[in-house]
Amino acid sequence: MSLNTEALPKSQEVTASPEAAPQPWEPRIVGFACNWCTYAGADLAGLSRLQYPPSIRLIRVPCSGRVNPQFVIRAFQRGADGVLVAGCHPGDCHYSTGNYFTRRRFLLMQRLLEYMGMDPRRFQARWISGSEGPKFQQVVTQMTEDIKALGPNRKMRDVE
Amino acid sequence: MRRTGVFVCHCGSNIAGTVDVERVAKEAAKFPNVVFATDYKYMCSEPGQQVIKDAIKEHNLDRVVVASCSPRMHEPTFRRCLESAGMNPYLFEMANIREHCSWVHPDKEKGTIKSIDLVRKAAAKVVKDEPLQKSSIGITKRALVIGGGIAGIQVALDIADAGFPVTIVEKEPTIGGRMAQIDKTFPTLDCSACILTPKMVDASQHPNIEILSYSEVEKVEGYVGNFDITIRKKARSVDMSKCTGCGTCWEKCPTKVDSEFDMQLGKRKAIYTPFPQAVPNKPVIDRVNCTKFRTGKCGICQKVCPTGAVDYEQQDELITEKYGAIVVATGFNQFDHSVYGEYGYGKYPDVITGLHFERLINASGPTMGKIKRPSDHKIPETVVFIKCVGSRDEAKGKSYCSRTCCMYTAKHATLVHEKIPGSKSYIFYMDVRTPGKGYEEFYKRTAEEYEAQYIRGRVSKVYQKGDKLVVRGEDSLIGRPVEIEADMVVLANAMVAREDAGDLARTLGISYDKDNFFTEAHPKLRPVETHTAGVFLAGACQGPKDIPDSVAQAGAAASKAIGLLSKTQMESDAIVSNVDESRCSGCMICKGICPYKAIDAKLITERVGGKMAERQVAAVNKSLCQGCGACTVACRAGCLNLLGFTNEQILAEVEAVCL
Amino acid sequence: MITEKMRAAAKELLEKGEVETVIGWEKGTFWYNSTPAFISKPEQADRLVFDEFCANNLAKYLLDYRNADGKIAVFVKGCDARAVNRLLQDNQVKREKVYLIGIPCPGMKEAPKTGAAQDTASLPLLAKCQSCATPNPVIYDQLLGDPVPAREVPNRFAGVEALEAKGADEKYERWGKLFSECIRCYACRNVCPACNCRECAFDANGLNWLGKQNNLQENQMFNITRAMHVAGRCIECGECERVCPMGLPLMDINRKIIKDLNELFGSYDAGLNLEDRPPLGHYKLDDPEKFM
Amino acid sequence: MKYAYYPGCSLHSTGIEYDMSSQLVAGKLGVELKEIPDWNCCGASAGHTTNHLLGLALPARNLAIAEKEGLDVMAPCASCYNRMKTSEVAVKSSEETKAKVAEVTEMEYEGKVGVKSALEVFVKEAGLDAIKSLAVKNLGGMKIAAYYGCLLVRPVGIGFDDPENPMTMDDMVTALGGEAVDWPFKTECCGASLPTAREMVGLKLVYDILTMAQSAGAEAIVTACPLCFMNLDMRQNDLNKKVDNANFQLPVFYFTELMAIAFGEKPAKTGVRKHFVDTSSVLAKYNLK
Repeated sequence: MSLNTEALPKSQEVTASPEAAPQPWEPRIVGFACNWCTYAGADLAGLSRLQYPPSIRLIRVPCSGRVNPQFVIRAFQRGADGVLVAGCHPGDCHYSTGNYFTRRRFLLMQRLLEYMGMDPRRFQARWISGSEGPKFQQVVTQMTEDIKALGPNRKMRDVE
Repeated sequence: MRRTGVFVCHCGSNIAGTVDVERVAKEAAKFPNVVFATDYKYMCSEPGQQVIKDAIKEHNLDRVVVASCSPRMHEPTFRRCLESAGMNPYLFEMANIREHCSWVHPDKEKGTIKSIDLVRKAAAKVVKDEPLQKSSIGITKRALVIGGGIAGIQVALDIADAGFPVTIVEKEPTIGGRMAQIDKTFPTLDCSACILTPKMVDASQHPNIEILSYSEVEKVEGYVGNFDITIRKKARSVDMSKCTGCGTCWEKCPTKVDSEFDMQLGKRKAIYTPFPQAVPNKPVIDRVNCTKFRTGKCGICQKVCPTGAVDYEQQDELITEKYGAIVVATGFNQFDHSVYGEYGYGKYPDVITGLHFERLINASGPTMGKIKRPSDHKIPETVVFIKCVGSRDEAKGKSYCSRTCCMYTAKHATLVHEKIPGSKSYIFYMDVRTPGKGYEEFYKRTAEEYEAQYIRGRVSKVYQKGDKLVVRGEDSLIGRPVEIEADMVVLANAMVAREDAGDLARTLGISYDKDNFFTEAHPKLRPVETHTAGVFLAGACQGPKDIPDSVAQAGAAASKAIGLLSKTQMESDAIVSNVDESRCSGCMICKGICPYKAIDAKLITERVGGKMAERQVAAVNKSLCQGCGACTVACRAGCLNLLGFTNEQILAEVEAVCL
Repeated sequence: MITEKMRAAAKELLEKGEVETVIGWEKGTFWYNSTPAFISKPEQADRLVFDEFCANNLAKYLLDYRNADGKIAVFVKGCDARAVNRLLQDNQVKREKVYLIGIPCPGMKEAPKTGAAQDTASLPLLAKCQSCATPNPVIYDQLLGDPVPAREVPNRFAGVEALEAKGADEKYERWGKLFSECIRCYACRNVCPACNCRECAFDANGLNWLGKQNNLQENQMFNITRAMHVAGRCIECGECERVCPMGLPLMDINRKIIKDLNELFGSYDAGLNLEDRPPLGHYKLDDPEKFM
Repeated sequence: MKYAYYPGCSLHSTGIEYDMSSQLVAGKLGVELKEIPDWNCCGASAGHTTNHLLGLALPARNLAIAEKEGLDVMAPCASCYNRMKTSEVAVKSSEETKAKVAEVTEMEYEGKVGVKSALEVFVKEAGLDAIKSLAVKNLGGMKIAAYYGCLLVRPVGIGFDDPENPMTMDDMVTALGGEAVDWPFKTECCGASLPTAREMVGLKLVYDILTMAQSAGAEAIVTACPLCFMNLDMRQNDLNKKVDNANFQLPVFYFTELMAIAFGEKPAKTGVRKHFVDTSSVLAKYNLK
């Protein structure tokens, strides 16, 4: 069955907790993180208490090679302001070769999205290893700032 | 409609300090398919797990979400908890609201909103979870060792001692490998043959070891636990069952050929064993050089053989056997220094390599252990050693360090000093690297007690002047050119992969690096495994290694193989790729992408238009699949899916976090 | 000339029973269209023609004969031959089940604006033929006529380069306008030799990859995904663009991908041979490293 | 075949024999040589050691002039060749360098034309068959040591022959009926730049080369570099005076001189009479007068 989006409470509604002041707009970044490197890197950022903007929502996949370009388009369609695909550095892939395919697919995808008129800063791919907690922090912070400057994404988006 | 239960963990104050966990639980209860939501101080604790188990019973839950720490931490814990409550453990998802939220977002309001999102994501995914099962396969309790050098022999002995049958396939007529060619071993200077030959004999007499010498692996099919391996037994022209190894044939054989074992410095016969202690000690006929095979005349060996073992008609024989594990121990070759114009392109007979030198100092070698120049058999007084020939030279050779040359060069210089009174050794080096037990001390002794003169610098030219070889180089420590008139120059050639390593890697389905050395599964944590399950590595085929390291790695590879063979059944993970055969068009793009060779084509039969038709589809071998999911993206039709991370599950997560 | 050779070849193959069906072209309703013809009897061979209007890529029809007992003969121009290679590399047809009759292609003409009889020589070449670099079949069992000389081909990426130079919003607006015109008839997919899945991901039940609404966003999803699915596999026959009833410049997307693949991973022309594998099916250790 | 001809300073002065004989050989082989108009110093010896960019720009200007005419350059002098090749490779491999060089020279050099040494043009490109067919005289087994010097086939990777054991001149000698001796000092340093500043160091290098050539049995040395030539030819007398027991009388030739003579030119026209060490006796021995 497909997700009934109508029935779900929207996060904007949830935010309206009685005592809280209305929150300013925060970018929404969907991150695809491979289990072995980037997800572990994000865990390390947590263990090291490295603060970064609460803009990113990580989706755990076994390998960055598991990320289908269509997932990225779907994220933009459904309202993401930015999408990050991140995995192990070349040569470090837990499955030895997965990220080499990621590299090819998303180098191509990045160029195609730009050709379609998407700002390239909204779609990023990064190598973040399990020991690179600070890098994870820095990538999310930077991307959030970039997207804040760009404003909410209206392109390819079907929910207002 | 699913019945999902959501359990939000406080983790003491780790989460609850910066996330309003009660509100998260309250909001989660409103999500579709969620029938129960609660929060608890420590979900992973015994009582915490009990909360889950009770709720499963009480609310008849069929899906569970725990919002707590990283799944890399406690996913196995909670899966076990579900299992003990009678649920399939895969009907479970975690929301990581600690590492990815409470610890990094100090703003409680924002952290709470993000936590709610992460729980929504997990709840959206969990309704699409399907019960998954682990699968298991049987194992053939038998190992194949490719290569019969010291590494291969050690692997075979270890596995055989553990009680499993082992076959050694060796392409040369005897086992022993490079170590058999070596004279003495560093840093103890004990005789190589004295420690190797007993092991060779042990191997040949071990009831669990079968030695197939003069044989090569032709084809490998199957997968871990169940390899079908075709071995080519090359025609020896000698019937092994009749031959007693008496030696009459090679005594009488009139044809002399340069001996490969002696690095072309000595002679062997056309029917020969490479060296006297060969195992098996039964000869082969070198058909390329044998007069009988070349001209049809001769046949002396057949006439003199007392048992009638010589068989000119013998053909190669192909046998196919089943094995559960494979250990590759094919060793190394010496770098071919003929690319070095500065050392004379390999045209000066008295510029020799380390292995040549080993044969020259070996008491059973071509000179009976006397160091003599190949050109005129004079005993050299001045010997120059040049290290890093092909190693650490990206322009002409290999980028890596060969690891053994510093030590064997020190050994050679020591032996020159011992064997030739009044002699002098000079050693040109870039660095001296001695990381091994007793190695630095040995090097020091060579330089100090054995008076080898170490010159830090590269050699720019070696040329013949009269009957001397002039070695010109730079002493970079004093910054001046040096010229030495030497009688002999010994090059410490790099250790390189066997020239056919790439072919063997393709046969086995394992990977190899830019230098053709086989690649281990992980450089630190899985150094003897390959990416192909059930195939292990030992010795210098994986990278330059000395004898102690090769033997250590052999032991490690053997223990991995023993670990595999001692199981009756092998369990494989449930997170594997799955093919929807009804939709698969059999294009097989997925096959090339799988790093584990887990995908293969198979034919299925189906009824089309009233008749039966065959059709090719992709089939995933669940015991080989490691669940990376790279294939699923390559599949345009979306008929390959990764169980546990299906397209539908990930899309549901995307939708849930984008709301 | 070629027409006569075609008929003779088809007749011989059918008479000898070497093939059970021949796929070629025949005259359609008007003088300016030639449509695919499927003949299975020698006497039908005289229906076959080869003229300036045989634009249809016939290779894809081979998929309809996957389960045929005998061999199928098909006439192939340069682009059809590359399409056959596409199908062979994708394991969709077996080489021994097809008989390929190559025809060097002088380039196909556009249909006239009005139906009035006119000199075909004055008609312009089809867009897909103007940039064609392989007019001669690259795979065949038998070749009719002499190979035609390679045409002077203008920079086929000129259009792509012009678009790349535009600003982000301008690009988005342009594509947005075009994609909102898309009626999602899937003609581009159906005609495409690289779209040879048994069941398209967009048709499958339960995959939920594409909404059924015909709106800009779903049309974007469809068009981008279609382009990514043929990435590195597109043989540039231009059929998608030719058959699009809304006249969308689909080759501008396909060529963009080809251009990028060439720049990123080395020059590759799909369908020229069976050995070189599509660039997204493998990798090199030293691929460009833009990610950090 | 047509080349822009870059004589450089040597071929118009100390290396005039090389110029004379090159013109003769070019004529015989049908190679048209058009001297680069308004050519400037190649920057060898001093230019490139003072400033890297200057070292690239000086030869680039000459290449730019040749490029305007669409001609590749032939530079017989090994030093000129080496500098021009370095500039050519630098410009071809970096847009940045190209732009900098263009700024300095105020001329566009795109890297469309390149430089070749005379050895490359007359032997490699013309081919040994053409050389054999043009030869009317035979070197008659004269034992010759081919000496290439340090610059001609270096740096590694961009030269036209093996940097450690070049064979182009040896092949030429063999084709003309001479015997190219196998010797190890083909690419040794001749010390051309040293005798003025540190005489004994420079002389030792020349001494070593001459001794090695003699011990390999050579009756003459053949070279393709005006500096090597001058050094080997002119210093013999000096050595004989300053070194005990030295008595060198080893004729040195430009390879073009031997080619021209074999092609039937009068030795005097090729320039061999201008050498310091007498060449007539060895030529007479092999009937090449």
